[in-house]
Amino acid sequence: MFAVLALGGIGAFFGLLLGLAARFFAVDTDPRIEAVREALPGANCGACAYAGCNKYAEAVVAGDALVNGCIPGGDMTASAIAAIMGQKAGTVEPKVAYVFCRGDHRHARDLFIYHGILDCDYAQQYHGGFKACPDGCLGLGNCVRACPFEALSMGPEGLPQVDEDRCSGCGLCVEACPREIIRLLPKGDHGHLVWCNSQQRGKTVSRACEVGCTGCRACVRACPQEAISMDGYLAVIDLEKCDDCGLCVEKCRFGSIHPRREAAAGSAARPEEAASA
Amino acid sequence: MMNNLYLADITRGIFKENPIFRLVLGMCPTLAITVLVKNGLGMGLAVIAVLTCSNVVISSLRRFIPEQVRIPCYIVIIATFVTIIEMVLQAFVPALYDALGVFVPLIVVNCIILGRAEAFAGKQPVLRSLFDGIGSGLGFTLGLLLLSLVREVFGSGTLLAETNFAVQLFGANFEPMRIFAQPAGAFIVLGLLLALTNIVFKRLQID
Amino acid sequence: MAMAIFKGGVHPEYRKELTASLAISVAPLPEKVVIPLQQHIGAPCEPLVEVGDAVKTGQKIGESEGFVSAPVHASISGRVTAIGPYNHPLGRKVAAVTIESDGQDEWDGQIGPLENYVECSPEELRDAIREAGIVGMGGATFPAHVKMSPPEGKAIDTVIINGAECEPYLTADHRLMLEEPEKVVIGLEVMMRVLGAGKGIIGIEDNKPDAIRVIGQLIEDKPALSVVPLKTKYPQGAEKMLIQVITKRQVPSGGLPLDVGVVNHNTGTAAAVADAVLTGRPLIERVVTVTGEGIRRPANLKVRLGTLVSELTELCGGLSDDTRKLIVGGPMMGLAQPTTDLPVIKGTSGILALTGEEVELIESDTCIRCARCVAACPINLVPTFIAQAAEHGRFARAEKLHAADCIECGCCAYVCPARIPLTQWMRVAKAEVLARRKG
Amino acid sequence: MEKLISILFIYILVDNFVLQRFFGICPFLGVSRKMETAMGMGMAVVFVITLSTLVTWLVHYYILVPLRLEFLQLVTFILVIAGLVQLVETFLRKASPTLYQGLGIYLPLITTNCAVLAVALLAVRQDFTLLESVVFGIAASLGFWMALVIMSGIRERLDLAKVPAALQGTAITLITAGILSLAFMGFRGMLTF
Amino acid sequence: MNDNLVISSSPHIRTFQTVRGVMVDVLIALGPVVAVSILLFGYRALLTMTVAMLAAMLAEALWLHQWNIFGDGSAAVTGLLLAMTLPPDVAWWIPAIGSVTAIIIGKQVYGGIGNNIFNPALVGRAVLVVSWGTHLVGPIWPVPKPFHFFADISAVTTATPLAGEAEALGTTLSQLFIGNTGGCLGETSAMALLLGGLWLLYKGHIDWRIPGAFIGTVWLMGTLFGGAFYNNSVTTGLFHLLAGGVLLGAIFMATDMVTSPVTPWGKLIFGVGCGLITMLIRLFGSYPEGVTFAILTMNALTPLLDKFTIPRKFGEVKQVA
Repeated sequence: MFAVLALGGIGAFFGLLLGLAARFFAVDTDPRIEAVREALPGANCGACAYAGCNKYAEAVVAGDALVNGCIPGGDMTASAIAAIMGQKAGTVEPKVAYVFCRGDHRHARDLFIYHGILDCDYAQQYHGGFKACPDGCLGLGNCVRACPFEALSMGPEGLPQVDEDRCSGCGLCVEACPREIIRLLPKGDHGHLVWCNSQQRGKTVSRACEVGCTGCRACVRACPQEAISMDGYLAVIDLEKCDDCGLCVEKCRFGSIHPRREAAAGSAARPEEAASA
Repeated sequence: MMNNLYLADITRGIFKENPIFRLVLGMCPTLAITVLVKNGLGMGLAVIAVLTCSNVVISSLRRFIPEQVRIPCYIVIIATFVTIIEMVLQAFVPALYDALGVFVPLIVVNCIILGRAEAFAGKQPVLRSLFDGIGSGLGFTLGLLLLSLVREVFGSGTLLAETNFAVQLFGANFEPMRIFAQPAGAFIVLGLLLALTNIVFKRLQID
Repeated sequence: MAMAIFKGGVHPEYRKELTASLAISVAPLPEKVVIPLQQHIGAPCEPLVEVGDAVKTGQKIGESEGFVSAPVHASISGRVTAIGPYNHPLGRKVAAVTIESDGQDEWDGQIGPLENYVECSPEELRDAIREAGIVGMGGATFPAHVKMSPPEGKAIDTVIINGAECEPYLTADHRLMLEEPEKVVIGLEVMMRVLGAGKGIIGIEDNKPDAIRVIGQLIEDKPALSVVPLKTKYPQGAEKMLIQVITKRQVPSGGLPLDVGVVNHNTGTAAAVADAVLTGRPLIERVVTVTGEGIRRPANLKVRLGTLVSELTELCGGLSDDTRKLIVGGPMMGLAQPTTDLPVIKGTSGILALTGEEVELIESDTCIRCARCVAACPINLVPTFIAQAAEHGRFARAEKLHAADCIECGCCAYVCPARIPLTQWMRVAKAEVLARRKG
Repeated sequence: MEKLISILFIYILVDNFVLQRFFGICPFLGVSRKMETAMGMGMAVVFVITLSTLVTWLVHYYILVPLRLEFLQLVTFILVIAGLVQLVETFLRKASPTLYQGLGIYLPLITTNCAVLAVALLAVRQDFTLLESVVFGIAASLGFWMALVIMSGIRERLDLAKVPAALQGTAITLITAGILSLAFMGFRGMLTF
Repeated sequence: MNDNLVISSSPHIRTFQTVRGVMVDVLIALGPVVAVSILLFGYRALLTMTVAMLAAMLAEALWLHQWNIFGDGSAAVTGLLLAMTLPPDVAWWIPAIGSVTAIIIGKQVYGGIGNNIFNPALVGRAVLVVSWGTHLVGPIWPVPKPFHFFADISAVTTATPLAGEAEALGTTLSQLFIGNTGGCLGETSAMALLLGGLWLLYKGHIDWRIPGAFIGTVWLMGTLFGGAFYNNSVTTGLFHLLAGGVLLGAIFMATDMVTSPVTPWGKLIFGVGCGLITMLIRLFGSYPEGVTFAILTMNALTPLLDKFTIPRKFGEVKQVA
């Protein structure tokens, strides 16, 4: 009895103190911080690498921390926080990254041997990059390093390959590529595409690369759907008009055009060790 | 259907959200008392008891505890059960109580218990909280057993020492690798086990 | 004899014996020259001629309004056949004027010596130097007249001529000092006059005793001038090192030699200044060392600016088949080139062809923290940490480690046993840090 | 006096709270990623442990013992510590925002830091006097701080190292802590009290 | 046109130094020590060193899945250094376990060469000391039998000189210098160690700062606090230098590039710290020898030292606040 009273006394004392303190020392905060804080376990364990649940909540609201940073809270907490932050996977059309260059070691010519930091940006500073094609893939993997989902890997012939299942369409690889070779397209396997990024004249292209688009317009003339147009010296296929007839593939002397399906199949058949590397 | 839910509550604590290997919580007792399997088992059981009881009580009181003071309330509830366990241990297995030392009262601040209270028991019905408590406790115990097994076998060359089932494993001339019984060994073994479970979980595709 | 040295640095194999004893030979007049409109740090020039125009040797063909700039001149007489982008040693295409020779080498009639230059005012001399298009000929190509225009309140007391030529292989400055020492001395005296400096010092590395002797004899009766022999160590010729060694003054971080009252010029620049005042001739030729194991007959050549490198290598017997690297400049700081189809410019001190043995394509290992780069760095940086920070994109950390102070001398990468391209990382970090400061 | 110095020395080097006694492992693993955080956390822990040891000692000997309520030790201590921490935090947040940024934000982490409770309990269990308890608290928390800062330095370097994927994060931190603990074993037997 | 030309950033010439070359040089530097230890302790010394090196190289080759077990030579160095810290009559399985631990726990879990925080050989030794201390740290050593290759060295033993004043008086300084005394393989002959150290200094693989500061601190501490073993405090300082593993530690262990600071001041502080902790443990601790623990402790402090001793850059202007 006495014990209960004493305990109650101490409890009441601190409760009062805390209540008063909370009132006198109240600080205005973003209501979302409070909400996120509520969703957290409150163990203040520090496993998120922030100084306590409050700090983590602030970081989440400020956009510095990921919503699934709370290890003790697990999935439930993560989804609760995601709901507060409104980060539900929205109604946005899912997209996938494609590499618009087929000029690998076998097909594209190098101007010289580059020896130095293996980084596309920095390699490009030396005489504009070692590839004869100034728009072709350098294959030093900036995109691979930029991908947070391990969806990109460097293929055996020096071109990056996209694992479409893992690709979230975030576009980080698009930003990472100094030559703007990677583009996002709506998910799907419909249509044909010109797998080249070269804006050069035909002569320059054919000197630099066996599979580059020279802008010869053979495909434009061949397409019954009039889906192919020219963007400078580069043929561009309108996916909405393309009906996969494949006439352009036959007409292209350089083999720059392939159905999109092939890219998907290629990524599915990717050897497993590439993923773990 | 319902059974599956409860089953999930239990297995989640053991595998997917194993307190030691996945959540990395409650490290202090994990490292400190796992010299012998006996101690690990004792600590594990104590934690199961406290965790289950506190989860049940907190869950059943969850509508009555005011939001603002819930943490202090949880702590009081947990501390009460820990005190009870402490007294029970002291009364019935004094040797174990001595071996565990100050880490028995320190169960109070074991992040798992407060963590489960906040993350689960404070929001879920009583029965699910019960199973969640058992599951997390079992997961914790499992981790302790694994760690103490390694440390005892290599560090002392025995199995289940100081119990009725004690076995001397490698004969009398065996010189145990005593580092396993030292604090340094605890850190290293746990680190390696953690890496091992990381590999296993990755192979099994459990995220 | 002061044998002053600085901290750090390296001792590469000098390999100067290939050309050190070869007298400068004058290259035959080229059939064609390509004169880039930017051969200096600063604003590029605008062309003053059009395709089809006839030009005479020494005629100004490009000029810029900017102060930090230098005009360019036709180096042969003939006809302008093209104006457009052309390969440039810097690794990108730069607008250039192509002139086909008429074989006459007819000089522009307006060119004449500065009358009685000893009595000219500093301003007149400076204008003459600017008009002659003189830039730093050691490779940095900073316009000379800019260096000679100290801002108000900064008194210059010392002019230093950099005869260190610390880069391996190169002997152009060495030969120049031996064969035309009086030009170097006159150039130095002119610069001292422009700047009102009381002291002129010529620093020469002690692996060129003949140059030290020749110049020393020449200035014996000139108390304001002196020769300082320098310990042979790379990068002895780096501006900051040289000034510290000779005057014991440290150029402040981020500052210029002007801040410590010193101006520092290359030997070639001094000779060009002398030419400009003595004959009025603009900078249209320079001494280039063509050397390396890949060159069959190494030589020191006096060539017209704009001569194509391919022509020079042909003159020297051509590139051997196992040439793996072609460098414009010295091996420590020069720029590797993918082709010989590029012109000699004002800052081209050497053409170097390295063969397979010297150009190993070894992949880099992990840093073993041997700290050789720390010991080698002449400006006290920790290159391995900066490279690491840059590799992980942590440029704020790189800035804290003073990445922006790097002088890109190449010592760190030279000594690295793990073959990490440290200097390249330093450059990346420096560029990024400087860009961030601006942005 | 000698005993005080012994306590100080022993609990910093010989019986380091983190490396040899396993108290406060969770924040040690969680907050040692960056040096700045480690410094802040360390300071906060020194502050709180010193204060709480003082208060719990007083509570124990002046409230619990006279009232023969020793069995409530645990409940009381944890309440006192939790309350104290929260009080300091709210106070700091309003009173000194700068100090709060440097120190206060780490306070919530400390409630569940078992080192705090362990110091309070051990001080009473080892029959320390008030002064000894406070020194004990300071020594234990300084030891914690030291371990935390050393570890944060190592982890900043490990961030740039090529640690195998499975070992990254907690695993390598634990192994490092193990070797650190091994190194500190050299101090064993230096002093006793 | 020649498209085989190589383009890279300057500099275009480099030293012929390689990581492997550095490791081979360290092995060469250990040559005199190896020779002396075989001379003194016969086949047992050879056995211990062979087992340690083989185990280390095998462990590394297996972990890295490579066929060339010599690799970059760092594993061989680790193994040999570990063997140097073991007594000559140690059971064969001890160096084997020690080497494997050194390579796996000390090095590979951190990502291999260049990434490890602690000196691998010392991690191996520390684990061994803690696990089987009685085999390793005395209290008695076998007396060497010079020029008897097949001698059974464990027959006659003597106490380690570091155990106390009485034991220390049994050994003269010149004995310690030449190495005709009991001790671990690599600890006995100061002469051979110094020879190796000179070779490393000459090749530029070590910096004078770490060994200098280490040795200086030990000597100073020994002189000031070591008591007067030979009726003279200066010789006591020398005794502390020559006995035990100080020289081995200062020349070969503390100077391990990967685990010591890269900055000049960091190196000095590192050396002083090693010396201080060594002497603290020797004079006050329960282990007779503290070099291992001292260097490991300072290894842990290396990142901090590196961080706070970044050298003053050239031409740094004093900040006017």
